Amino acid sequence: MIRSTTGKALLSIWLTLVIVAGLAMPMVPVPRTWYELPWIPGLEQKARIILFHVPMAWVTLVAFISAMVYGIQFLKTKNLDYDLKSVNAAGLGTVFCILATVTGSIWAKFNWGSFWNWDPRETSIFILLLIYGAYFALRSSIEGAEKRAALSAAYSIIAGVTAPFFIFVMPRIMSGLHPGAKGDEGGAAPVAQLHMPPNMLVVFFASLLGFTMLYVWLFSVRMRISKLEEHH
Amino acid sequence: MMMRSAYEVFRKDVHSEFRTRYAMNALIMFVIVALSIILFSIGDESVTPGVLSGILWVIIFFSGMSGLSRSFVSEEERGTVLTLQLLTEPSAVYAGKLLFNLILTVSLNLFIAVMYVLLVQQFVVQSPAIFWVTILLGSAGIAAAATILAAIIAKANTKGTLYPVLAFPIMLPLLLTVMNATRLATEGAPFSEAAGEFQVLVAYTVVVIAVSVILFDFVWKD
Amino acid sequence: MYDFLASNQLYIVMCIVLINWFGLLAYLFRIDGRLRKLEQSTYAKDEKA
Amino acid sequence: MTNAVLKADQLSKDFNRRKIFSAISFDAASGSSLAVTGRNGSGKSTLAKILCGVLTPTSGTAVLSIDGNAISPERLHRHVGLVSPYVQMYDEFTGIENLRLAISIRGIVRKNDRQLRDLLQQFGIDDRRNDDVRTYSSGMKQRLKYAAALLHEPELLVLDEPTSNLDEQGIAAVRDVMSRQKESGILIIATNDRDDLRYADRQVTVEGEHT
Repeated sequence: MIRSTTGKALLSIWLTLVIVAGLAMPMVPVPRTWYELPWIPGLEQKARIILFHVPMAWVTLVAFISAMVYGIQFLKTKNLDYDLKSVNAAGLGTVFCILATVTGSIWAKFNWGSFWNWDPRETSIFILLLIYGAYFALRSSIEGAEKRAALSAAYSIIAGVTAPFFIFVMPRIMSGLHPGAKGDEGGAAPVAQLHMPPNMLVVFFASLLGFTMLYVWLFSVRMRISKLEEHH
Repeated sequence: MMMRSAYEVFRKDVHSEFRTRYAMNALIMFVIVALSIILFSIGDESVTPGVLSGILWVIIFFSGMSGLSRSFVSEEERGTVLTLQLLTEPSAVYAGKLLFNLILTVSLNLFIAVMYVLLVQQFVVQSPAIFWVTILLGSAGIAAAATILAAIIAKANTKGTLYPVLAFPIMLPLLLTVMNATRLATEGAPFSEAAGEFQVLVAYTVVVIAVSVILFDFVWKD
Repeated sequence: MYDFLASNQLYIVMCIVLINWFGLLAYLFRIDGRLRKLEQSTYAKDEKA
Repeated sequence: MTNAVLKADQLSKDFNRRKIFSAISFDAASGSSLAVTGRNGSGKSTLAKILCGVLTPTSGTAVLSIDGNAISPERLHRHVGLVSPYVQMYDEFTGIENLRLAISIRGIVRKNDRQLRDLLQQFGIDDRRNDDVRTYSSGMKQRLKYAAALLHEPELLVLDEPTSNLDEQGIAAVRDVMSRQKESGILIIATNDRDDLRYADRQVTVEGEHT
């Protein structure tokens, strides 16, 4: 679908609309029409960040999981094409992970006063960044495409099964700052728990979908380049 | 049959360790050096129990990182991987190496913990039960994660530096949990308060071992 | 700068959109570079043939 | 004598996306021997490892069956012996300790010290049995590898470069092993040595593909 020119054009328009809507929909104390967003004290205009920051984190996670799934498929089939998919997913995931980290820390600066607070979600994105870093460090130190593919797939699987433990571990260690975390009942919580007004929710999901499709597009471009490189 | 073979692999590693003392001597020196640096830097200053619990696990993590890859790396370096492959099935090798690392980690960490409690006077364990259970369960988790990562790292070129890099994100949930449990122990919390931590540690160890058993075949065989 | 952004918060949102945009642009440049290398080596091969 | 059959079907192996060899098929039964020949780097050693089940082929299968039952990959090590430059003994243990180790880890046959010493005697290294392997010469290590490979009287014996590093006396011992193995089981020799080739009934040539 994303391969056709129409699909790409549609995606471009879609994402443009998301950006325009996300920036331009006015915020008023009591929304009356479909295009007005509520003004949440304490968050104010910053509430819009969710429309552009969360999709980055989401795509990071999608890329991480698909890199792992491709890794599993490689181990099952020994087909190096899956390894190629796995690296490319991980490479793209790293880009989105960096974007999520940077955008998140800017929000943190203006909402909580410092760029980095070690709250649960900041910590998890940092760990994903570490995992991606370790994954590529491992790959660059193994000779032999087949061995490299098998070992990096194994590593991504181990990372994939241990990372969810943060969900249980984090809340015990620290009280979070992130919207929706404990100790943050008022303020931003309604937005983070997706208790958004319906029109904002539509833009939010449109943004998630748009950036996911953008990921799919970039992934296919990268795959085509890698395939060509392989023939040289 | 498999268990018997695994035990024999373990016994071979123990004998080999006693012959060569590759890991043991270096590890004990590492612990002593690390502890003295910390004692020097603490001096007369007062440090919170939370920080001291963290430091304890930093020593444990890095001492593990300097010794636990040995059992696989030495097979790879000496070229005895093929020999071992011809002698027994992968699961027996994994189980034997896991047992070896488990015993090495538990004894090393007990040593570190005892030294730490004795030497760092500000570190007062008020709930010994929580503390020692944490050390044991934490060691098991570290050994589980370290074993499969050692099998991976043994095939890579830059073994020494890469090992902690790979291990850190994998072990972080474990480390955060044990640090928290250790802090509870210094605060004198009742045993039941650390039950959640212990559940996480047991679950982590079980999950890592289960995944390792499945993955080991792919890692071990070329 | 900080005070300006703190009082005009819509600009923070714009900053974040721009960061995403520049990040993706940088990525585009990188894969473009890889593609260029490929093209060059392909044409070099064609000339030899 | 057990009735073992080794069947290799369309074996191929890639390394680093390059084919080492492809489409190798043959079969061999107990009481026969087969030589694998080919230039240096053509993949003889790789094929030897695949036949022993310590390396997985990229495609194709190699199955050893005994009395009609196919042996599963995780049990293959009980029926296979390999002597290869890539097999190493444990340096920090003595010759006889290495053999004891192999027996206890494999765990299918028991042998007392008398039997182990006989085996070492057969390869002329009994007098050095209590010395660490690290003090052995390369020829002695090669002899020890033979002793280790024959411990469990394997149905399939694969010899990769069988006479490398050996003196005349050693070669004679190896010839003896070869003649006995091709009577009792399957013998595979990966070599280009003309004298070794005389012990093989048939030949398979591995053609390394160069791209």
